[in-house]
Amino acid sequence: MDEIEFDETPQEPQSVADRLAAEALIVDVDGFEGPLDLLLMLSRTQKVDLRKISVLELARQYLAFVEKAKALRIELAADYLVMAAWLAFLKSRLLLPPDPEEEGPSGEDLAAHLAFQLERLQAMRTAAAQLMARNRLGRDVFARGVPETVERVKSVTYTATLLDLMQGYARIRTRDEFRPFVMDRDSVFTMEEALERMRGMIGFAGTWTDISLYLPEGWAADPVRLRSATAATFAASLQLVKEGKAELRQQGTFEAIELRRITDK
Amino acid sequence: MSDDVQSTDTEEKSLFAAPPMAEQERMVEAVLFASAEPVTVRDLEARMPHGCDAAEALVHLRRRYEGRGVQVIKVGEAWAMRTAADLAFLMQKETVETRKLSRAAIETLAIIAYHQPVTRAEIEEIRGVSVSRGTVDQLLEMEWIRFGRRKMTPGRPVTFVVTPEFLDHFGLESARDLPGLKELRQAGLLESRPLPGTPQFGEGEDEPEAEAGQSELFED
Amino acid sequence: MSDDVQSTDTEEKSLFAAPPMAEQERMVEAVLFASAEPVTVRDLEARMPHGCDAAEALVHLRRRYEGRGVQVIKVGEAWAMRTAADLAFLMQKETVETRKLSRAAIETLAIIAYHQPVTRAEIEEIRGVSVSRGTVDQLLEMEWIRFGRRKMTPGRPVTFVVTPEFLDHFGLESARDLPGLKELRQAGLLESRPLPGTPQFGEGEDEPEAEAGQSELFED
Repeated sequence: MDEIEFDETPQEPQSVADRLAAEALIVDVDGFEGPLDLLLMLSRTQKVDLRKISVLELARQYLAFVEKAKALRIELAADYLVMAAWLAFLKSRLLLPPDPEEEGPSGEDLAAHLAFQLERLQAMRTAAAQLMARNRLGRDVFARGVPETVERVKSVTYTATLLDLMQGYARIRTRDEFRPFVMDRDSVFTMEEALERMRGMIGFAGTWTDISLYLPEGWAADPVRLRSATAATFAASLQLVKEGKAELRQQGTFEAIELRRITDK
Repeated sequence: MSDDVQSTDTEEKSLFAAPPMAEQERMVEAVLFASAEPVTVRDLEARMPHGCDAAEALVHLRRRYEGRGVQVIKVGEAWAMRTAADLAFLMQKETVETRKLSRAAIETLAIIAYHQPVTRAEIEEIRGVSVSRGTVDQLLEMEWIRFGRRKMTPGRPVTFVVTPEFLDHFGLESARDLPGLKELRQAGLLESRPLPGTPQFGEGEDEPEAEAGQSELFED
Repeated sequence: MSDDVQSTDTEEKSLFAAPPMAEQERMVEAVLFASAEPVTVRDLEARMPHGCDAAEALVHLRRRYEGRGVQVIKVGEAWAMRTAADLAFLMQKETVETRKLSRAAIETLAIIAYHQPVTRAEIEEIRGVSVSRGTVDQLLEMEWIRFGRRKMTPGRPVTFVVTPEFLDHFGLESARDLPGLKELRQAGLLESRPLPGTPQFGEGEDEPEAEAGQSELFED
């Protein structure tokens, strides 16, 4: 890094302008985004290309800034002091002849890295400014004022095959053929029917009554119908007992089954 | 474009003279495009540099967009740009979903096909269950069935018949081409059922159960 | 327009053949015009009739709008219509007052754009200060940045990349078109250089990753 100057010149008292600038900086310390930002600002006072900056000079400026801040009893954030310590170290490295025994990077390497960091930060700032200066949507360039929304139309198509149709029909027709077995309901008295009938009648019978008296009228003539009606009435009686609406008793085997309503207390 | 023609010689005049018409047309185009609402000629001119003739620019612009996918139209006293009406279909994203017709619909359809013209009551009688309004509506909407003539029975109920679209979909020339019961049986479609006359124990109750099983066998 | 030429003889073919290019151009025009957001070629073709070549139609359309008040522009993988930038002065009415971004946010955005995919630690290293949560949140919320894939370094930190909305806002076809990108790259200012004497953890692993990241900017 031959750009780095090793001369000792600026040890002389600072010019008035320099001092004023330094004070302005210190007053403005809150305006900086950390030590790197401040260093970048200081480097501008060198008025040279960032690639030719004197890091040594920059280190001096920064350390002077920190001294000044201390003298003015301005609280500096910790990272400013860390940077100051690092720059003091860098300064000594740059000023002292390299120690062949010493490990680690040379002062020039460290200075070059700092210069790189500053240049990179400056480059990003320039890029950011260029970016923000572009023609921007909603400011310089405009999108359609009345965008039309794309309507989502979901249509469902139903389909069936001839086989579906034939199978469907076959299903129904086979059901038809079974009808004699399934649909012979004329002689069937269902439990629901019996229950309905008994619910209506039970209110009138307060005492023990043979359940055969609850059989529907006219069903006793046909033995098939009698059997169905009896079964249904018996099942309905059990249901009423289950519901707690009646009680059943049978005096002996093959005796009449009698039913009595339970009256609510 | 004509912009090139003007740019050189009107450069110095531009401070005082109105921009050339081609430029005015561009301006009107941009404003109409970006505007959320139709813009009046007066509004246009208020925005454009002094001395512009928005009305004339609009005439040019309107002509330029003739037959394009976008049109310059007049809305009341104002102007706007809109997509061409014939391209409205592009503003819809259509998703078509194909679903299998429900069993109720297939059965209803089959009954209509085999028994047409057939009334709703007759369909219900054959199916053994009532036919929901939705099922019939769906078939009507699909244009697979339509109303036939009324039956000359009390109440003069409407009948249903299948449509040419139905025949077309199922590749039939007429409803008479539908395979008969005999053919269905030969095709094995009726085979899995016990033959009539071999009563099974508890059959009455078992019926719906067996039915469900059967349909499962058939449906997939 | 050429519509007339085809209408007679292609009438019967039209069910199968794609519409003529002039018609396809109209369709693309209508769709892009109607949308405030960029539309991808894929989306265009999904909405156009089967067999259309939206990419070719776009070439024609873009040419047609050259020099007009409205432009056809490419944004990432998608296309949009936008008013010409030189007519911005007409648009004050349309300007939407956007939240002012802080300097930190602007710088962070630029760093993400130029260095993507980039981790928070890398942003902090470049800026020399920590990145506040609010800054990143704001950029995420504006949909200008999003999370990229994790870096293959210890801790597998998340990275940030810029979005198509970012490209759209700044009128960039791709991240490659960022101003001064080439120069910055040549000057080595987009490399991540560790401080000398501080061997970075997993540096060996970081190397190919850094390369992949960089190349990603140029790949698409």
